[in-house]
Amino acid sequence: MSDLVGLFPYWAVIILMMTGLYIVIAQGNLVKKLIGLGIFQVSVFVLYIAIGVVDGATPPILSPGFNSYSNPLPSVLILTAIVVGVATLAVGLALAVRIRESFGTIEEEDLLPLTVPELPPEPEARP
Amino acid sequence: METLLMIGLLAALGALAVTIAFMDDLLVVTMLSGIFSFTCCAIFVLFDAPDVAFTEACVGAGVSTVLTLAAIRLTGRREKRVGRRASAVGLIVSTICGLALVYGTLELPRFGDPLAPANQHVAPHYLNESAAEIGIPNVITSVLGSYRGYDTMGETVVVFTAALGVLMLLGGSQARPLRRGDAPARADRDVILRSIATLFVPMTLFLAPYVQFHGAYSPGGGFQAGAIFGGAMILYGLVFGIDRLNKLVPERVLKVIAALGVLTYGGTGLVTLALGHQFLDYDALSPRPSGQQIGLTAIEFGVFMTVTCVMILLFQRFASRRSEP
Amino acid sequence: MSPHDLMLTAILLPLATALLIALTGRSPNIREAVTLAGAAGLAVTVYELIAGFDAATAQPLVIAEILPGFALMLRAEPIGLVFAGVAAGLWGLNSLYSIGYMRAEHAPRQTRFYACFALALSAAMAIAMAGTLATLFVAYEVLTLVTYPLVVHWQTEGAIAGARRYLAYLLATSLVPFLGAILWTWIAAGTLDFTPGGILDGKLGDGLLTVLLLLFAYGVGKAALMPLHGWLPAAMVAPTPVSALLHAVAVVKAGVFTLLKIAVYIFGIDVIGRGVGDVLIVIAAASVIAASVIAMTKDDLKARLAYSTVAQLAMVTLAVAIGSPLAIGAGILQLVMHAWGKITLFFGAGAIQIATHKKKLSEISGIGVKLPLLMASFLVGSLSVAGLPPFGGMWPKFLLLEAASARDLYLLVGCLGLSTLLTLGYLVPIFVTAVFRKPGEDDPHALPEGDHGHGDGPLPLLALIPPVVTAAGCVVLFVAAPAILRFVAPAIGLGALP
Amino acid sequence: MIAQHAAVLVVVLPLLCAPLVALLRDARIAGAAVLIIAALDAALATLLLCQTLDGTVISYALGNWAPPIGIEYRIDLLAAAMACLLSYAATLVALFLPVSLRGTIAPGDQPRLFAAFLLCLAGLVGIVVTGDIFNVFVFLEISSLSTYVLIAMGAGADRRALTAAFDYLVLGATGATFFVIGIAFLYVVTGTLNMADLGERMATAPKRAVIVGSSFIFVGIALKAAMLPLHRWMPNAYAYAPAGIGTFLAMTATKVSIYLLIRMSDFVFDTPGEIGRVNFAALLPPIGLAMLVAGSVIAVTTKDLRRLLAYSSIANLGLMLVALGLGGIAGIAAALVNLFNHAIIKGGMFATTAAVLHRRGTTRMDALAGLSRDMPVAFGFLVLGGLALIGVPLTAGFVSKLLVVKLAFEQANWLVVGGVMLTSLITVAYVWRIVEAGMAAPAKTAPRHDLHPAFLLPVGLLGAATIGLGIWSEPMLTLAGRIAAQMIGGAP
Amino acid sequence: MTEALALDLAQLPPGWPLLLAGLLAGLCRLPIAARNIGYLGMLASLWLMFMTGAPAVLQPLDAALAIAFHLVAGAGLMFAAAHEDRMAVAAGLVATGAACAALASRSLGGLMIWTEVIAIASALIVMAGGTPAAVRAGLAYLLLQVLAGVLLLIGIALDSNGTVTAGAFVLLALLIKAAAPPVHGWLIHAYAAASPTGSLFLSAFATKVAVIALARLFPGEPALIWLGLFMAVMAVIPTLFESDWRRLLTWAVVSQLGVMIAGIGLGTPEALDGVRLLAIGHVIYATLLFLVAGALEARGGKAPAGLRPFALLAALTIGLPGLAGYLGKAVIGEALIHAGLGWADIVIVIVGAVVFATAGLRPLIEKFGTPGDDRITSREGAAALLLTLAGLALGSFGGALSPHAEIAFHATPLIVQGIALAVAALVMLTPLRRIFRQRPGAFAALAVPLPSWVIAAVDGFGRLGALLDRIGETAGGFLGGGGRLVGQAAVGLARYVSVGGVGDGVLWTLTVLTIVLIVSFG
Repeated sequence: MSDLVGLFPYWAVIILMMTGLYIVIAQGNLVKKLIGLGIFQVSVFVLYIAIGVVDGATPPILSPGFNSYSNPLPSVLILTAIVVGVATLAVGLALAVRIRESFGTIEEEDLLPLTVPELPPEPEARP
Repeated sequence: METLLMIGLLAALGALAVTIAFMDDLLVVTMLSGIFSFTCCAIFVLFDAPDVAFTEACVGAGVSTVLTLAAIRLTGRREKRVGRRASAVGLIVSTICGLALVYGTLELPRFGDPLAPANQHVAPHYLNESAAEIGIPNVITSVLGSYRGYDTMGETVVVFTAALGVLMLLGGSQARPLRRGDAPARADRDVILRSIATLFVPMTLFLAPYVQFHGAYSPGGGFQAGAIFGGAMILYGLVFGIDRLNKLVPERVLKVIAALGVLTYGGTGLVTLALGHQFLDYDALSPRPSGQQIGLTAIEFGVFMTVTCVMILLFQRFASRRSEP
Repeated sequence: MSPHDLMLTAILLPLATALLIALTGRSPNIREAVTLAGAAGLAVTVYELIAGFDAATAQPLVIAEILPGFALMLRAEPIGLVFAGVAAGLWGLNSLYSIGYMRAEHAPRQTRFYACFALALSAAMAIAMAGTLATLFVAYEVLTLVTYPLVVHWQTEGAIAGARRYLAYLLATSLVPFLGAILWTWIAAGTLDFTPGGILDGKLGDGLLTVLLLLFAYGVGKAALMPLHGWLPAAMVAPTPVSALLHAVAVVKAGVFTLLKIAVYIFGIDVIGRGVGDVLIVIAAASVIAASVIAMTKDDLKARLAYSTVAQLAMVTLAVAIGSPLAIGAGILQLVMHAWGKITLFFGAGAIQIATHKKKLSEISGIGVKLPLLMASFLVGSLSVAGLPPFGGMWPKFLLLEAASARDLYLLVGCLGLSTLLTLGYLVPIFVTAVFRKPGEDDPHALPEGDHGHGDGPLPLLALIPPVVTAAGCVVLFVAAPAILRFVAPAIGLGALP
Repeated sequence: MIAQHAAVLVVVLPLLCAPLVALLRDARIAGAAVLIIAALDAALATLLLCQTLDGTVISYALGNWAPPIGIEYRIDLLAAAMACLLSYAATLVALFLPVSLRGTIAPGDQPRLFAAFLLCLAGLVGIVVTGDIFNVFVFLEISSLSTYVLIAMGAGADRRALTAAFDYLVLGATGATFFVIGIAFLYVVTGTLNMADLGERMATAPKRAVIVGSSFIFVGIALKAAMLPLHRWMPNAYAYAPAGIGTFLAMTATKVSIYLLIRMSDFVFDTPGEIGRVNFAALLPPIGLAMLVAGSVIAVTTKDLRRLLAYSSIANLGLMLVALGLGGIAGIAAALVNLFNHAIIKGGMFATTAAVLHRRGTTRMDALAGLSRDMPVAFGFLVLGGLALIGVPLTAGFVSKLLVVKLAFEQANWLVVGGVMLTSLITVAYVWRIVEAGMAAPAKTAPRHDLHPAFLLPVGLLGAATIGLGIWSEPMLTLAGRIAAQMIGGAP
Repeated sequence: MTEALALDLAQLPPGWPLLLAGLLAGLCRLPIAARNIGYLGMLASLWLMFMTGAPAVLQPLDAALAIAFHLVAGAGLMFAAAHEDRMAVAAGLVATGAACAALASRSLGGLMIWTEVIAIASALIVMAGGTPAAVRAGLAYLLLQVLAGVLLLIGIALDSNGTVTAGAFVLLALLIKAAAPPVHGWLIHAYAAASPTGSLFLSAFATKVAVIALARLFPGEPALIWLGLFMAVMAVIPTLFESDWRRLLTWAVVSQLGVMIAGIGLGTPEALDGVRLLAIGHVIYATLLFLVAGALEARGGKAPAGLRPFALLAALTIGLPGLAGYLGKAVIGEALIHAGLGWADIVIVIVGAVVFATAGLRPLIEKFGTPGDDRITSREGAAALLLTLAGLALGSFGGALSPHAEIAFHATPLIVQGIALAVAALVMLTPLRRIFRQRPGAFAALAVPLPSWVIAAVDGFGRLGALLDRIGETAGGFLGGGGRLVGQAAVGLARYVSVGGVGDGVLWTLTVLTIVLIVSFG
């Protein structure tokens, strides 16, 4: 029983990870893939934070009354990771918009025939 | 009680993820991902990581949902029904991988076990020494700003790169700006929104500097403050129209301030170099504890400037782009 | 000049000539003068090298160390000098002939032609002077690449296809079997330097040595051993002076020269003689007969000469495989004699093409009357290649017979006899058809006597002198052969002449 | 002062100059600025190389916090050499980047593109120089993000650049996240993020977590290094990026991942030739040979010169992995020689292709007709590069191929020997496609002006290096030998 | 042996001026100039050989034979008609020079070299005949001679390694060159196809050098006697039925060679001297006969006026004592009798008589019956006169050349000869001759091997070559096809791994991760 509770967060993280990746693999829409990617990254954040938790400890803000604090390092790393995640999402969405405008679709099946390497290069339609 | 709450929240997360996988209306999916982020904030609070929860709320939930919405406006709401809905192979492979990972985690130290190596090696130094070395109660901010200050600089640059990227992709010669009157502020209909906004925006604008400068003592810091300030501006843009926002904070200014933010951060480092110390060693500014605090405030301010401007810039680029028929 | 300077000049002079040719591309006459001057200079340098050569003082000259143990090192030794002498000697003549030929054919891109020629010679010199198998391989590759532009000169569809096949064969054989064999030797023997008496004795079992020898034999694509000879007929798309260069002066000779050096300085002659070379003897002998026999069926003159070259080269491989000092001596002589004999034939074929624009054997009946001197030299060339006494070609065949009988290989003796007859069978008919048959006698689409199409261009003098000189050379070589043998004897451990 | 802080300046200089360049309005000044910054960076890198040449390891504590606590820059000979490679590549590309962008990118966007270019450089150098494993992730993100954007800027010439960028973004993000997960698993069982510290504590860590962590890290790096099944992004990225950027990526992008493989196996996991249970000797030669064959085979059938060169890069990458797989000091040395030589050769060819693109507007194979007549110098350098790819003696390619094959021979690994040699035949096939395309008679007589002068210096330098290193390969061999000895000699 | 082969330029072989003259004659356009160079060369050669007082390189008999060669060359030069003989004259001179050198050669190697030169020169003479038959005959001649040369070369190579079979090879080679029965056909066709002047040159040295070589190397081989006799008898039969004078003469030459070989077979010094004498005599009268036949043929078969006496004289020299032909046969006959083979001598005498009748008398009657309209040219007359004088000189002074010439002439051979000559003359002069019906090309079948066979044998290999070529192509095609197949499969596989959307990319990544995990755990 303690195993289940002790490791439940990790398993939950793994489930989230696999769902996130599944969305990226299975769904055709590019924006949907980005969201799947977002989920996959958030699951990593939960994993890191789960590692840093200490039973019965307060957040690592030094205050007189307390002496056992949770591990600050994972939080710092995740602060960076969250912003990186958003940055990637922003650039991804911008690309999706541009793809929509030049190819007229953001569905993977429709895009494949248009991006076959054998086609001659076709510059983007000027606005 | 706490474990029950944890299991409940994690289960909620799982459920949300699965529903997102099978919904096809992108608008609904975006909302669900917003909710998904908020549940994460709850979990982070539960896991004694308030700073992270704070950032996840502002940046994770706030900004990315807004950006996704702005993008969907341009790329269309409906996901095509037909097509490889469920990739059988993907399902099988991910389940197998999941099982393998579960098998892999069996030997991990148990959740919350104080004796786990992670908590034994470097973390105690931060908890015990930071008071003497840096002298601010919020250990996360001290680790973020000073011990691993270089990472944070790198991360600010990442934010700046994102802005740069979006500017190049949607700005400059690809701008396709909205002509006058494309998105009129519909003064008649959303009077409720406008009144709340007039109340709400100034409040948040005040909250931002508090979070920024109080970061040393309570959860908060440059990222969170920047996100809040940016959020407020975005709210203003949403409610009172993009043109008003563009006029209030023109793109040229934003670009300069964003660049300045990164330069302030880097500049502090170069200053410490000039004073003969290692890069980003704030003790160069003044003797031990106070030098660190000065350094921290400086870099936090740099981060604040960059994050704010980048958030607003991103929203502006997406919002003020004319959508194709 | 010390031997080292001579060696360096021998390699750098053609390079300089190539550069100068490229520079003076604008005015053809100066360019031609440069080529001839270069050729003359090279001939003198090589002559000095040969004259001044003394085995004791020949020290190696290391230029660069590509990999530890894989160095660019030059060292003069008799077999190399003989090959250098042949190449240098014939370059002048070949250039003279090219001038006549290319101008008669109004060929485009002549500057590139002459420059590549000079580069090819520089590579040939480097091969001749190589002190280690490494340098030899490097120069061998450079030669392949430098001769590619020559083969693809006309840049028509057929030329590009032929050149592609040429390059495919040569690069494939050198990159896989040859490099593999070199590496195997390098690892087995620890060094790649050419040391008299060989470096592989005792390092590998005889079985493995046989496999290594076969790897070398087929690795050196330029020796055109059957069934990997396809590139030689394919290279016939090139202009005739290039075919002359390929088949007589540089490329094929480099191939068989490499085999000779490998046999003498890597394996050691007696190691091969101990039975390691027997498989190769069978292959080489079969190759001689097969190539000669196929040559008979070829109607196109140059294709026939190409297959003749395959046969004659297989004879040198045979000499290597027999593995006795006498046989190696025969191989070296064959290298020299075949160079002079075959170049005469190619000059002849080229001249026929210039004068009568005819390429096929069936078309050239009766043209001898107008080109008596050319056909005379063609006859001399043919008989020398066939190996009839008054001409140099006889020596290698005789020594080979002697070596074969010394090792009681009577079947081989029969083969060699048969090959002489077969060579006559496919070379003399050319002379006979040209001189003794009436025009249009058995040429199905021959034109009546009166108009010969647009008439035959007069054979430019420049295209006539070289064949005659090389034909005379064949006769002179008949007398000079023992001298060459004596010059080479110490290096190959040939005691008293037979 | 500079010498002492060179370690951090080499990253910080381009990092902080990027925002400044982004703010510039005039494209020409921005181009010049990038060149100066890249050159300075190269100087700093060379300085680092000189300092570490005799084997000393520079340890630079950021923020003056001792290693396991703060972030530490550890620069040994490998890191310095890689930094040099990256900065030299950037300088050479910066030489002709402004000219090659003139046609396709609007002048207004160019300063920002240069800024992204600098960030990419800073990111890559950051990865190479750092001694902290999470720092590697941060700088990996910086370089990847800027690379996605740079590739997308190729949309001006060919709209498929956008989908190429998007594919690379999704795959890159997945790869980076795998890397982070790997770090998490390692952190859980060791508690530290400093590489040297990790190396020491790894042995005592519980086996299974290390395995999971190592697998994640290996797959993350493999994706970035475009190993065979995960190489989809590379050909499109190289082919559709603007020509100058393609050149820079070809010379650096996947090389950094190979660096990471070496760094992880020898330093972090402190088990040379193995990351956790991922044994190089068993895994890399087969993958390498598969890449060698697949890359060469598709290269023979591609229609566009840049895609051909991209697939050829995959093949050469395979060769590097094979060398790495052979293991030992000689193996790593051979891999490094391959790495540097290939960067030079492929850089030269991509630069020449950029020049051809600049003049003719397209690099399709059938549009190359008449190249030998109209642009003889460019055609000459292309052929030189091709010969180096085949491994013809007197070129750098020969040295690198010979090292690998000789090592395989000594280890009697016949599969590798046969594989490498036979694929060099396929290489001959696709190189000669270029030559024959160039020699075909042109449909219409294109204007006869050769390389734009801006391309002459980089193409010339790289061509000279291709031949120079082919003949006097001694400096390269000693450098690689020393690095390998230092790596295998074990972490300090 | 290599020294032997090596021609050191210090002391040139005896016939070198002729060689030089031949080469020069070939080059210059005008026939007259060619002839003058020829004369000059001939005289220079004679001068150098005998007059310079240098130690005699040749024994007396060989020297005489050399002189005979020079005389024939001279006759040939005089007889050579207009332009088309230029090739024949040049080649003839070269051949003569080579023959003299061959005689002087001390070693087997030297002999082999010069016989090859003769072979090449003679082949050119034959081909100069101009008709397709001449070309074929010439080519066949060359191939057979080269075959002989090769066998000789092999013999020398084996000999230097002391193997027993060496002698056999050398003997076989020389027999081919001496037109021994199984392979005598080349002589028939060559002489017949050559131009008149050509046949003149050919008759002199083509076979004689081989006979002399046989004499030096294989005296006393019993088999040769039988071979010689068979050859003599077999060759005479066709002469009875042959109408074409020149073909008839070639059969006569073969039979006389038979006699010589028989003499060699005997091997006693006396026999060998007889062989040499017969060789010299045969050179002279055969050339005279060919000259007469040639002159006749040149005028389309109608004999010119002045030719008749020479024709008669030529016929007489075949058998009449005191003339060139008789002396040699007599000495051989003596040697045979001394060796107890009296009957062989009789056979030789009878053969001589038959030859006298068919080669001498019959043509005289048939061809010289109706005198032609024009006279023989002065140069033809001079040539014929030169040869007849030579014949007379040999006949009378021949004895001085060899000690065996005069001693003990047995009566019986003389009587037998008288009877035989009478019978032969009787048959030929009277209508009886119609018994032997004459037709051109009689017994052609006997002249084996035909040129077409020889050429066909060599071209047969051509068919083998065509077969090999086809095999090469099919194998190449097959390999090429296989290669393409493998190439397509590889491209297909590689493309499958490389093409596809982002989803597939991530899928591959996940699969690799799973595999690595499972493998690591395993």
